[in-house]
Amino acid sequence: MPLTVGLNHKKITNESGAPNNGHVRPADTTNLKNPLKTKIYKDFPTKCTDNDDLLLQIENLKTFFHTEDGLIRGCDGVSYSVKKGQTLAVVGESGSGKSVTAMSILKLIPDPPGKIAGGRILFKGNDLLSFTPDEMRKIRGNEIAMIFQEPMTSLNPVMTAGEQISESLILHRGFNKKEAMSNAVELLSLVGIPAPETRAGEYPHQLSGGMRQRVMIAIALACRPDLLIADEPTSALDVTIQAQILRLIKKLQKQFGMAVILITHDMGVVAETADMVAVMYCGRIVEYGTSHDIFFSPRHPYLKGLLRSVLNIDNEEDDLYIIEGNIPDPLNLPEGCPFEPRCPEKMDICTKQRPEPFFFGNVHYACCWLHA
Amino acid sequence: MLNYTIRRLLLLIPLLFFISVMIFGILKLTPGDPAVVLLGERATEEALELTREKYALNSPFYVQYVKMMGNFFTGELKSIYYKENVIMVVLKKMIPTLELGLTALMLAIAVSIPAGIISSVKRNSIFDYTSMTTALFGISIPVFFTGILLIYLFAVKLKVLPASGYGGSMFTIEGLRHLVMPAFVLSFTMMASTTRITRSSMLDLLQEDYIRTARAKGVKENQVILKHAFKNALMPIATNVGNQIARLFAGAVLTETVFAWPGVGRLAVNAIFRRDEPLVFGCVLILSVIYVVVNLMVDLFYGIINPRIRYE
Amino acid sequence: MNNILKIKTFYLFIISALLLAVISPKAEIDYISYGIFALLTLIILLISLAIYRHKKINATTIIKGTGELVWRRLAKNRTATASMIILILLSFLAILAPFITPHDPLETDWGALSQGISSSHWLGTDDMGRDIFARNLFGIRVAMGIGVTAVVLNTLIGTLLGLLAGYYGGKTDNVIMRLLEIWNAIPFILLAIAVMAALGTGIGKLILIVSLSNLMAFARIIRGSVMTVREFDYVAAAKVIGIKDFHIIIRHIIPNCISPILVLASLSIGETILVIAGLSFLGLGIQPPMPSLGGMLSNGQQFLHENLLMSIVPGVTILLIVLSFNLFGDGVRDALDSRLES
Amino acid sequence: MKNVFIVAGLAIFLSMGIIHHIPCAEAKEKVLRIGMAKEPAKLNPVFIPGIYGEAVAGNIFDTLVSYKENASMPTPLLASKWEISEDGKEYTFHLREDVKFHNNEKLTAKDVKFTLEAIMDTANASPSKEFFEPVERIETDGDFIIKLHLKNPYAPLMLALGSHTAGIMPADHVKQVGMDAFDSHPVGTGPFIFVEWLPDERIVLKKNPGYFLAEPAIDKVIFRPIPKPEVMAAEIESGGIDIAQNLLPQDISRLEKEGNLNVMTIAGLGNSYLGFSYKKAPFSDPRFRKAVYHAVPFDAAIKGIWKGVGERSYSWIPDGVFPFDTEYMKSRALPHDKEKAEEYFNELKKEGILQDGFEFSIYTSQNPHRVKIATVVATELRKYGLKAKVESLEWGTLFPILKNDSGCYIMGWGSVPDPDRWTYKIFHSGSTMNFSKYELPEIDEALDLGRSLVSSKQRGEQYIKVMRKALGEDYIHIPLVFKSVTVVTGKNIEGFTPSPQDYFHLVTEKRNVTVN
Repeated sequence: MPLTVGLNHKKITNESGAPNNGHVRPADTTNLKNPLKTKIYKDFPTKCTDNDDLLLQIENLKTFFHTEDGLIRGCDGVSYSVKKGQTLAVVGESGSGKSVTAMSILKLIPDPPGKIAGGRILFKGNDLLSFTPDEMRKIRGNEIAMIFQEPMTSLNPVMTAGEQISESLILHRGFNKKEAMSNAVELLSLVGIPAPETRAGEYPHQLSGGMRQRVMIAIALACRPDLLIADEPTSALDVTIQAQILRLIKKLQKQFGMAVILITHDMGVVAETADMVAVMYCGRIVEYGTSHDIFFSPRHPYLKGLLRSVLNIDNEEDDLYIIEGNIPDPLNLPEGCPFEPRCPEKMDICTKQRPEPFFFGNVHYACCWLHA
Repeated sequence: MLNYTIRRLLLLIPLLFFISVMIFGILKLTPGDPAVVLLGERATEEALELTREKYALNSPFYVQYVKMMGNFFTGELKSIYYKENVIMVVLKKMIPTLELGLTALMLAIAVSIPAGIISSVKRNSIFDYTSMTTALFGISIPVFFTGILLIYLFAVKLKVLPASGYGGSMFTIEGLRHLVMPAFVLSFTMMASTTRITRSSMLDLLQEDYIRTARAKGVKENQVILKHAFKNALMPIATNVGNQIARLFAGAVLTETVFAWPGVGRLAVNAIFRRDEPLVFGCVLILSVIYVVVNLMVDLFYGIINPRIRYE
Repeated sequence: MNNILKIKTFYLFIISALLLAVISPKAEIDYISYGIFALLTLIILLISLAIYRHKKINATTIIKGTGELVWRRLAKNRTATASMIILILLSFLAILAPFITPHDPLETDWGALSQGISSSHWLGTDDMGRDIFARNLFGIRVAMGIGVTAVVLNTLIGTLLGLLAGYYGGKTDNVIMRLLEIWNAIPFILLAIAVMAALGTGIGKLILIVSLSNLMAFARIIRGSVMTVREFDYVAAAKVIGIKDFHIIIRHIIPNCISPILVLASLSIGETILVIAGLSFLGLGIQPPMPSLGGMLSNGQQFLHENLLMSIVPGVTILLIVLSFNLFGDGVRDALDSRLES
Repeated sequence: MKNVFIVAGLAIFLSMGIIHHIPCAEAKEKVLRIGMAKEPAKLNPVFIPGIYGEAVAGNIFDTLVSYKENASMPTPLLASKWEISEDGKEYTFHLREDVKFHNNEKLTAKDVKFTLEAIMDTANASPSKEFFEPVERIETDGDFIIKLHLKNPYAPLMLALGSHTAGIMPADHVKQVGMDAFDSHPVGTGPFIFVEWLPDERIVLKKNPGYFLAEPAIDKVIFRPIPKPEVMAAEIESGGIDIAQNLLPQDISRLEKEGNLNVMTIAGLGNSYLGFSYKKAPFSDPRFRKAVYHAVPFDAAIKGIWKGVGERSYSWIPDGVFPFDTEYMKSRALPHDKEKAEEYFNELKKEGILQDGFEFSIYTSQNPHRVKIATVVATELRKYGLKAKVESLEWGTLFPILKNDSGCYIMGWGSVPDPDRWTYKIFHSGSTMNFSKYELPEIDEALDLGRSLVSSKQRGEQYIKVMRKALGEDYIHIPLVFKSVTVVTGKNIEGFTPSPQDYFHLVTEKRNVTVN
């Protein structure tokens, strides 16, 4: 776990969260009734209310991989939504399915072996899953953009930075080469790259890691997308550059009123940027809520474990807390709660049945029998 | 880029010196007497002596070498058999060689690169399996066996194509009819290995991250494959084509023998058998120069397509 | 005792032992081949015992040695195993040739010229009444024997040059690579012909010249991997504690370059056999009366009308040998090159 | 980026097309295309070393006398008549006066004198110099009479003057242009005029309308060298050529059966033989040579290899050519007898002349038939513990090996129907072509007599003596086969018949080959 940057000095706004009508809960409720605390919505509202500021809504998304050794459930019934200009952080260890979900949104899952088996992805009210490849292409890079983790390999080594940026402009905005190039130079200066004219003519191998990530961002923002999916944008960079990139994303988000889905395994990054947070484990969301809920009233043992294992300067404990064991084999997930084998507070029910979400307030929920 | 080329061309001179010394050494080892070739069965002893004098065949080793190199560059090195300046003889044979070689090269590239790309994109499809098995056969079957089979099929049985020989420039129907089979046979091996290389390098590249970035940008699929993946695949393909050209020379000799094609390869082979030392010397030297120059062109082609390699 | 039967090579041993017994009465036909085959059977036995002992010792540990991992991946690849079986079959045929065919490959029978397939001559006879099947078997023996020896020599020389160039770098590297460049610049087949014409033909010279054919390919790849390995810390560490270069190369450098060497060697066997066949097609290499596949093919070209078998049989045999070596080579490359999964 | 690569490729293509001349369109003219087994090395008669040069030169040059129609009787050509003195030392020729060279110079006696002296001049190193050895002096008497004075009578002189290597050259033109340049652009008086020579591709001749015998019926003749016999067969079948020579026996029998081409065969003068060294052990021991004779089934093997194209030969002198002695020589041939061979070999091994596992090579040229017979000999001898290897070499390598006593070799000669031509140089100890180093005084003496005597009956006795001693007793050679000459022509060729020396006679006093 990278050392976080001063967890507590960022003021967490105690947003009570916007009215969450129309908020959608996972559908496959189990039969066991939940007597005590929270209401369970049995089924989905048939017609999703077209709340104007609700940009993206994922409902019970299932993406499976048919490999030789068997079926891997990369993303097993995930639901979350993002409003305009809002930042949703998706957190979890590697292999928890956070990237798979993101890639499914843009339907970039390699067809053999992966397949989107179920659920819906509503973007501005229409379901992307029903889109034809051509329609999808109009969305990609134009309305939803994505940046990746490895700046070293994410840029085409034989094309100059300027060319790679102007490519999507030419594609979506119909610019001619010259217009696109001048626009690209503008974008490069927008993302804070010094001497953009020369940089535009240079090849990726001539740029530093941080600069390449900025070029990636310039490419993504070329067509002013409404949603930016950032798949661990800073993990491969060293800490100082990391902060600059996050601040850049924040600034551009404000400037263009863009929603951001930030995928990371670094709680420090989440603390700094996220409005809403979804914690994923083995292809499912185990806890979802505002960043304030997550950091100040974590409910799920896994989240608690994550928070405790984050190094904290003013935390006196000398030895580092680690979550025992490792992620179960995706080929044969345990019957009950996937976290059960590593859960310090596990009960016997956890081994038999999969927990379903229990709500604390109307936004914050956690899937754990502790709160049944 | 320019001074790199000049430096590489300058390197050619020591290279040529070494090659010529090596060839000359081998030739001198050869038993047999070129003078005899000239005079034939009824040559008398002093007649042979006279001819040896004329071609300085029995003066010391290095004198002959210097004389030969001198004559070669001033163009007076005459082939004993063809009684003509060596460079001219080779140039006359150059046209059929180029026609055969370039057609085979173009045919191979035109077929193998698309085949490689399609079979890498449609992996494990029927197209992929058929092209890969044919490619495997292509690199396993001896050039001359395919030649003999084709001659039997098209010339002997169906009598559609001429069995062998050179029918004049390829821009005449007769010339083309003669060129079809040898060009196909020669290009078949090269086609096979280039397809395999294209497919495997494309497979590697399609896993790369920037392909995913391109798709995320909404680039059309065939653009992703051609513009992004294939442009990067050009380098391993160029390497393969580079050393295929070396095999083109060797393969050409065999193909030329099967189809009695009057190319430079066969000229060199006959020259060696005929003990025509000046011609052997000229042929091998010119072929080596061509080979080195072609390799230089492939390296320069690298420079163009691969920005990472900046020739200082 | 029972799990020894699980090892495949043990079955191979049983088969070859059986063959050995079956042909022992006819042993006096050709003592040398019989002797070689007996030796081969012994080697197979030793290998299977070694595997058996190896399996017994680390039956418990789950961690598999890289060798075993590679072997397992190779065994999983169906085409590679098929090619291995064909190769084993061909080499058995080659070694036991004198015992399989009733005919001597050189024996001319003027009564039976260019006959088709018959009970006495399984693949017919050629233009001098010699049994094509017998000549083909001896042709395989020559082709594979020379092919493999030439490749082994080629690998050794190429690797040595690559090691020296890669490890010492600087001047030696420059000198070796420049010389190789010159050697590579001369079109190989002309060089082979010139040398053959100069020194005269014969198997020894054929092996010599073919084993010097693509040194450049070997040297360049080995040099590359040696250079990368040389940069690793543990090599620097070894140097620091004063281990002599020679040991470093043997213990550290070579084991890490084994896979590129193996891949290139197995891939180049096919090509070498084609080159040998090409040379004998041009009339160099193996001289009559010794049978050679290339020679049979070039002779067959004169009898396309009369007796197609004379061309088809040697051609298909060369194709089969080279195809199996190439398949085997691909299998080895895929097994060793873990990144490129099937 | 990719299109730059394609454009460059196309540019090379097109440029090649332009610089390569587009061949002149063949108007509806009569063209005869002849396939030749080997390309002539030289066309200048003084330099011609082999039969292929002679075959082409025969149509460009004329000789004093002609053997074209009758291989053993000279008929008038450039010389309308000639007289030979009683002592056989003086020959006078009367030239025709209406003959012009292709460059319109008139043919006169000085051209004949110049040509013959050029052949005899050591500076030109002419291969046929030895056939004019006995000529002492040549004098011309006016423009159209030429006299040859000989040191001693020499019967085969007429043959030498009739051979195409004595084609008459235009003296002034040659002096002006030089011998070598003349070789690449010959000018003669013959029925066809030289046009061009593309090495390894073709030699083109066009008709000489003013030819004194008759205007040739064909407009153009193209000689195409096709070294591989199976390719020659495919070319004649597919109509690529009109006349084909030296085909493989199996192709000849097939074409004969198919019947859509004319297949003509006549007895040949070319003899192949297996020679042994007379000096080098163990070949020098007659028992070794007899053992080899017994060991190999020559009759069956020759029939199997040459099939219908040649019959077994028992002496150097072909059947039907004087002196007729074939019956006796046939009786001296040794039958295939394994025991006898074993017996001889064991004797030699006992006496230590021959070691067991003795390794040696049988040297031969690259003629496929000779390689096969050598393989048969090598295979058979392996049964007696001798390790023989066949070395088939290009002529340039083979000749020096044969010259310094190769031990065991296969060679062959074909030439004019006079016994002297290929007995003197094979058996005479002085001759460079005596590869067996056969040296017997009485043989040399008989051969010299054969040359100097005039009456063919007396000459015949000498040659019979030589043959019986060398082949019948010493078995220095094992004669193998007289290869018959087979020529295949298209049905549209009229008036062409093959010549025993593989020449192509197109226009003579009796014939004028046409293509319809």
